[in-house]
Amino acid sequence: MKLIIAMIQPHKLPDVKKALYDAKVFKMTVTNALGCGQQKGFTETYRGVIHEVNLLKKIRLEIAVNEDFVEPTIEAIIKGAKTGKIGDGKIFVLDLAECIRIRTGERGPEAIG
Amino acid sequence: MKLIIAMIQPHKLPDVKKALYDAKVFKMTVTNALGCGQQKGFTETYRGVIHEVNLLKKIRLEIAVNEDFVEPTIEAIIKGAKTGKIGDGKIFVLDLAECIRIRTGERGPEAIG
Amino acid sequence: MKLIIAMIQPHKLPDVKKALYDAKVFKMTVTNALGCGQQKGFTETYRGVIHEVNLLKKIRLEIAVNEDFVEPTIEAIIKGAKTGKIGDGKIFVLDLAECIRIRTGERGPEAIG
Amino acid sequence: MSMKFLKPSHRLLGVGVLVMLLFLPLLASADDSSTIKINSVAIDTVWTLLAGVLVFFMQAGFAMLEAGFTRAKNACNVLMKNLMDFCFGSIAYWAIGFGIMFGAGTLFMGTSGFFLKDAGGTFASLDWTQVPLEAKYFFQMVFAATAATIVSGAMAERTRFNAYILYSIVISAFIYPVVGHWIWGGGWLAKIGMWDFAGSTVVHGVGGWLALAGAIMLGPRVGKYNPDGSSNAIPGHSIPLAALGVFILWFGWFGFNPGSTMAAVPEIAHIATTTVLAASMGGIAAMITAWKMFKKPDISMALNGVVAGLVAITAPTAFVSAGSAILIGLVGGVLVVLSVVFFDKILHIDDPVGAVSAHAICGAWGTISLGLFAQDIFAPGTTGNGLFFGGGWKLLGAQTLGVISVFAWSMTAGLILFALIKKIIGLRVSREEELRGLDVEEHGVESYSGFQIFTTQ
Amino acid sequence: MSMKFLKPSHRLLGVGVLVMLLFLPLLASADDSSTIKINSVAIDTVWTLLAGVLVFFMQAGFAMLEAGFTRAKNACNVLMKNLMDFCFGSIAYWAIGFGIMFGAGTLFMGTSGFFLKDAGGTFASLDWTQVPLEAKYFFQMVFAATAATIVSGAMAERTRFNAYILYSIVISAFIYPVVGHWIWGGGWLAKIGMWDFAGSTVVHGVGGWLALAGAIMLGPRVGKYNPDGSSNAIPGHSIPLAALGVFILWFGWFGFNPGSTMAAVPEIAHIATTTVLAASMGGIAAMITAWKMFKKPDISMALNGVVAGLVAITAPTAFVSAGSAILIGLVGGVLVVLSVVFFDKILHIDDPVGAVSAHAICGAWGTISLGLFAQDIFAPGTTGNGLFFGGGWKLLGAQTLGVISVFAWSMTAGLILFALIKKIIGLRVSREEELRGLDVEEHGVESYSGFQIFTTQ
Amino acid sequence: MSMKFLKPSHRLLGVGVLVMLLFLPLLASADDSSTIKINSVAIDTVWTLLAGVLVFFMQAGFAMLEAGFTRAKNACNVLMKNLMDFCFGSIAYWAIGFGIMFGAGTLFMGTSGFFLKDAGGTFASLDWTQVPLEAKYFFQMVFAATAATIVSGAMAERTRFNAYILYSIVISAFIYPVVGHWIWGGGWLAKIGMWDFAGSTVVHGVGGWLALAGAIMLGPRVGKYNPDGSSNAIPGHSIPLAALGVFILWFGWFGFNPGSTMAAVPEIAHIATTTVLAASMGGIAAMITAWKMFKKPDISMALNGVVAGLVAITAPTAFVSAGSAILIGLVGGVLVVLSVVFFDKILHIDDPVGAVSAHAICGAWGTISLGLFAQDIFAPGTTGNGLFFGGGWKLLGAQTLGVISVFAWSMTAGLILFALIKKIIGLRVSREEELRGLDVEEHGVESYSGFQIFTTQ
Ligand SMILES: Nc1ncnc2c1ncn2[C@@H]1O[C@H](COP(=O)(O)OP(=O)(O)O)[C@@H](O)[C@H]1O
Ligand SMILES: Nc1ncnc2c1ncn2[C@@H]1O[C@H](COP(=O)(O)OP(=O)(O)O)[C@@H](O)[C@H]1O
Ligand SMILES: Nc1ncnc2c1ncn2[C@@H]1O[C@H](COP(=O)(O)OP(=O)(O)O)[C@@H](O)[C@H]1O
Repeated sequence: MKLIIAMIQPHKLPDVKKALYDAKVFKMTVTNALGCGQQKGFTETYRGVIHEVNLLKKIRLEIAVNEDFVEPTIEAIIKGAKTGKIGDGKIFVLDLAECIRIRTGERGPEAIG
Repeated sequence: MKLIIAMIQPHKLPDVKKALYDAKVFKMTVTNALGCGQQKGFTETYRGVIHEVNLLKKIRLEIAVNEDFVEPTIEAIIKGAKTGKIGDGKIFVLDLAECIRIRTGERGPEAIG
Repeated sequence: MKLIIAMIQPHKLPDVKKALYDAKVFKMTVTNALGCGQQKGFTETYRGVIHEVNLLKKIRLEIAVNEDFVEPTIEAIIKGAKTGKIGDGKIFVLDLAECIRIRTGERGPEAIG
Repeated sequence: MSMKFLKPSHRLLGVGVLVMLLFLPLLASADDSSTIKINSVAIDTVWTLLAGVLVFFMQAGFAMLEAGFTRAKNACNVLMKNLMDFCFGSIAYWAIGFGIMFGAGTLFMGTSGFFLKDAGGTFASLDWTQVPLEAKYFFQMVFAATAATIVSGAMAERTRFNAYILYSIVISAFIYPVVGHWIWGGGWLAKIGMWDFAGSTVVHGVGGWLALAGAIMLGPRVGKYNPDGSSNAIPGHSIPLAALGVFILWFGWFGFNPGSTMAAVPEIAHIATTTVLAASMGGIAAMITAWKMFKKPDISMALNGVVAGLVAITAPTAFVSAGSAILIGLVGGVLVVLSVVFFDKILHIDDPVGAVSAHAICGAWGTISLGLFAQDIFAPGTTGNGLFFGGGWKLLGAQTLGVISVFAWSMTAGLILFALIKKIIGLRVSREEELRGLDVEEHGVESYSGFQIFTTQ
Repeated sequence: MSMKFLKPSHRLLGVGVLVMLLFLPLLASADDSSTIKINSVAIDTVWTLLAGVLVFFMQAGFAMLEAGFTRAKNACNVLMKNLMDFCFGSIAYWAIGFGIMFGAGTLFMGTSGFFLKDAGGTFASLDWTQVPLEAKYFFQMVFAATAATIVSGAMAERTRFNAYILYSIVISAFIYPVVGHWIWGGGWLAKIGMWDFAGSTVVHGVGGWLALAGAIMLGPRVGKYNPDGSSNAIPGHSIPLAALGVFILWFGWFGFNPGSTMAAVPEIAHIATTTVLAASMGGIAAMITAWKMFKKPDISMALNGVVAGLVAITAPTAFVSAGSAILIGLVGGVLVVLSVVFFDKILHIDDPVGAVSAHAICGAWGTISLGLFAQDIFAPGTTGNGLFFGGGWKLLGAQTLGVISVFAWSMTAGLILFALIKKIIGLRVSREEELRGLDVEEHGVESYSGFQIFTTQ
Repeated sequence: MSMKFLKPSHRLLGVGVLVMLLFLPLLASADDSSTIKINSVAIDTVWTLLAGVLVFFMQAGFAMLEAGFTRAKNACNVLMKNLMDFCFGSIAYWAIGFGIMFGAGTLFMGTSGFFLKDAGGTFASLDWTQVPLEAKYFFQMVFAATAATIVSGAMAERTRFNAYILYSIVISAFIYPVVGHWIWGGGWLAKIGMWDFAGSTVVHGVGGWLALAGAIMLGPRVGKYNPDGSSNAIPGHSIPLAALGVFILWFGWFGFNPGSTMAAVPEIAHIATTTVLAASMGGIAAMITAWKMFKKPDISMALNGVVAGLVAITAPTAFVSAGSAILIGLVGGVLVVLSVVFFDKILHIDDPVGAVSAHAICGAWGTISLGLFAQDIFAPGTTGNGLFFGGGWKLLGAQTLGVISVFAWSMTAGLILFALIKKIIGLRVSREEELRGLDVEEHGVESYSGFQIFTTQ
């Protein structure tokens, strides 16, 4: 089992969700984040001061999947999030030692989906 | 050492916290998240349009523990969060390679608690 | 590759960011969190009731780095966040199995920076 | 627009006569006298209506104050209650309440004048002002709505919406007007010489005691009290909204107190002055009390203190000196802090916004203070002097009797009403609904869509 | 301050004379008559200005309502539009609009009186009120600004800022004043006996139909409609702001309707009464309709219902009984809910705040209701009786013709104007800008800096 | 209520006489004359009080504007300061300030009339208006509070709460009233022919210069300036609150300017007109200037521009034409943007809300513009013509001298006062407290409990 963490552009979430659904990945957890990357950030001018916003708003996805879903999930995220421009985001993959469904107490691969 | 990540219903946090305290787990980090799972989501009607909210509000707990605390922690979370209904949540367990207490620079199992 | 997660005091973020920059760590993801630790929390009095706030506002940093950056990153965080007082925070290090840059599809160590 | 109304003066005189009249004053004097009278009525009507409009705006003040002092997950609900109690109240008071309050009837209540039907002399109790009947209705209606809306704050975050609607109608149509009749409609309390200029007791007392009855019947919010009896703070979600609410209330109060003359008399300047001084001192006193007691100058207490000062000065505003007003406000400000702590920590009655303390307790204080501080010179031939100015115990006695009777009536009526509602449709939402929040459960909306809010308390 | 203005009465009489006059009334009568007249003008001026100030404040109401009902990422943009349409509008209406509306000219439009230049008799169409010309301008200008600002809500979240500025100027300077001239400036609709007391059609109709034209030309927001034709909810980001907005609008409406007398006549009490009753019933009716249709009492519909009731009663407010007002508000409240659903689900016209339903549809209803419910007794010699009170079809016909003509004019003018703007500078932001939000893209700011907001919709 | 006050007219005449008088005008004329006078006073009193109430509401406007333009972690603190400076100020001005400002005394300050004690002729400087003394107090008190509250914005996010309370009392009780005496209380500036109709200098100048003194003494917020001298933006946390604040201020300004007649004269219509036009043009000019300079139409600058236009027109509002008002507003709007940039980037004085630019700089411009644009026809026998209308340099000289003297006085008094406070109780919170936010540190509360807010700046 793997835990996939992806940072994407906020306005790409609808597309990523759609791509994941098409890949039969229905479960995920979404958090708000601020990201520092290669992307320069837009500049706000507030009261005449140029305001270089270098912590940009990002969406952080967390998706636990079984091994055979790892690549489809990564591809789906790329499909939904990629524009080819700086700021598209990153995907991190971690080993997941255990997964438990609270409702039933099931453990392991069955608990994921 | 393990890093336990749990997604629970927001209104179960008080109960989970209590169960963790009873299990002598006092430290944790809590974040806001939106979750997609089996739970259908409540429907809002806003201005006559049924609004299927499929990203539901969740609480995300992160708890770093030593090996002998893993099972008690999982059990405490289940105890506090379980209602038997869809939406109760998930627990993920990751291996934790290192842990450092910033204040003292301590590392490893001593730094966790 | 490692994924470094650090919980720090919100008002230390500027200092930590600076220390990380000095250590040539430019990329990171920042989230808001609430933390329970040894720190007691300030007390608010709201309408005459002492209000022990035991979930304190924290900043959660996530930094994916290659092996040779692990120690410099940890040191930079400590440098920026440490005051010696309870509440300074924690650093967790996880193994990172894979990293993908969405824009280019690059994988592994090259994708991190 | 489009030549809709000629001034009555034009109508009476005709334009030709008007021109003549500028040159032939002696001949035109009969018309002059009419016009003078018309002018006088016009000023009074403009004053009464604009004051009423200011009082209307207090609805927004209460809505913001109560929303700000409760949690984000219940904000829509409390706003909706504030909106709807006015909507139902204004119609109920038009149909029934105004007749009960000012219509001819018994010493206990009016029994005529429903739907503003004036069969000649029906509203003799309001003959002292020359404004049109509908101006009287308008001004009195916004007062009734104020009394009704006070209750929502104390019952916030756990009351069922349909139950709330029901009781707010009964309050505007019946419970409040009965008290109004006793004191302002020529009823028995007026007869024994009780005075309440703008409603410390009539409006705030009734609203506040009903709020107490409601809070008792409901019980505290989930998580408010610990098993060991200690009390938890449940902070409001937006102090800026609450502060805006108090500024709006204060603004509206300059209609509430001075407008209660329902006539553009010079005394309105004195009333505005005592009003502002008492409110200011109330805010200061509450802040300092809180600072002493809790080590920090608590803004929510300072805001309550301003309201406390305003409520307290409402009864005596026209009858006391500026100096007395400051004292009255000071006591109100101290009282509200002590009272909030008392109800919360000692009695364990959960009143999220402090409505009982600000309105009932300080309303009682204000009504009684009139018996202490009144001075004949400010409105000769009305209250006479209070205890501190040599008037003896008589006035104070009447005031106290008034406070007690209104307390008894409101509590009794309130407890019966809430008990009935509890029996028939249920008063309180379920624990689950309460934890999730009334916005989603009762109205299917979120107050702050898209915002990240911890809704764990 | 600093002895700036003596009262005209002092000027005329001199202080010495004034004192004398208290003792020698007969001799002083000529002066008395002048002073009476001065007093009368003073009351009317104070009333008209203060009512205008209340109407001005409705700008804040619209700004809060529209900001609250849209997403956080577009809040600054909609606020900025509300602010700027007033800024440009007040100047454009001063320079051009007022002349077109009330200046002497043809039955179609005024052609004189620009920059408030009065060449004597230029503004004869406003001679029925005795207040100074600039008081007339002030009161009419805030009305023009209301018509202009209604449009911003329907076009929110996707319109380019410079395009918005441009069309708001044209509306205030030309499109609105032409209709105003027809009905209030002695134009052809006034001549055929159409009545619109405070502007259900003149203000809300024009604003509402232009909003419809704009929403059609723009098309729906990204993500509003699914490929299968079903519609998504895009919830507003702050219901408390929206609720505050409606309370402010309601507050301001007590200047809008009663103030339209532009004279302190006793009828203002009746107007205030019908206004409040219709608004309350509108809120109740909309809430109950929504409750029946969607199973929950939707606050956004209740808020729209209050506005609907207010818009509907605006035309007939002075001419109908309190009971009729309640009925008119009731129909308005039901109508607004059905209309919102109809435009959204059937016609797929995306109107984020429901401006078309509340202003155009309920404005039309209100104007027509005058032809049904008007009663001669309330303003003798004006409307006469409507259909339901034995007045026959004549008035109803004139009202209906008025509604249709204004619809035709506003839609035509609006569609042409928006088409031109689309061609020349572009009407809508890009999809990318829309997704990121207009605050960052058009203004380079965030509305809620530091807050965590999901901006994914 | 309950027959509290009979109209003076009734009192004088008695109801029987009143009826008679309709038939026997000639005999009743003596009474008529009294009633005419009573009506006249009544209109003036209603106008003055309601205008004062509008000005009072500006407190809410300042509170919202300042809260919106600062960070969430300091919102309660700035609200609390706005609330408390009014509470203390209204009492201090009653006890001391009003006497210093309008009491008989020297050319420098009044030395009598404390606690509103009128020993006959004490307040001769205000005899030009016939409203009751307490109406004068009420109207002047809300002005004093405005001057005091301006300061809080410039000193926001870093000033100790108790220090703030202290200096706000001194401002209301002494620093402001002295200037008021010079210009409105018959002091030396009035004597040399300086005019300031509603307080561009008296109120906004004093407030603005004190704000400057405070900002200088405090130094910039942590993180405002980089080591290389460049400046960081510290965006406000809620632009909707700030926008609401400006709408409220604008609304209140229609009491501020027209109300300064303290009499219901027809000129109030002209004053309202110049006020609205200057404000609108100020907003437009600031937006366009910002658009040119920073590429985007910045909403915070547009909001400041409206305030700038209002501040600028405050002095000349009654003395200039509508066209001149537009020019005055335009210059104000440009000036405020340049001034904000100048103070921030060149002088490195950190003024979070732009108070110095909007109030001091535009106040100075407005006062001087009166010397340029005044025209005798608008208020014959007062200012005479300004430079541009053939009046020569005299008026301009007096105006300029006024601006300079008030600058010198306010800066000197301010710097001394703040230095003293710094010495005795400390002016600024610690770096740590500033980073954590004043809400938690000074008041022990959060403004937005439950909301996720990044508090890292
Ligand atoms: N090494 C990293 N550690 C943590 N988060 C990262 C890292 N690299 C990128 N991110 C996250 O991904 C987001 C997108 O980064 P981006 O600038 O698109 O990266 P790249 O330029 O490598 O494509 C960043 O804003 C940040 O939130
Ligand atoms: N595979 C997963 N990956 C990431 N998060 C998940 C996953 N499964 C569940 N979650 C999180 O847990 C929450 C609870 O899911 P729930 O619907 O209760 O799951 P289940 O039906 O399996 O009990 C979800 O809202 C989501 O936040
Ligand atoms: N074992 C843990 N698991 C998860 N989060 C932790 C843990 N220990 C500490 N934290 C996080 O780190 C923050 C700082 O904790 P702190 O009280 O400074 O720890 P310590 O006392 O060990 O230095 C906490 O508020 C919490 O967010």
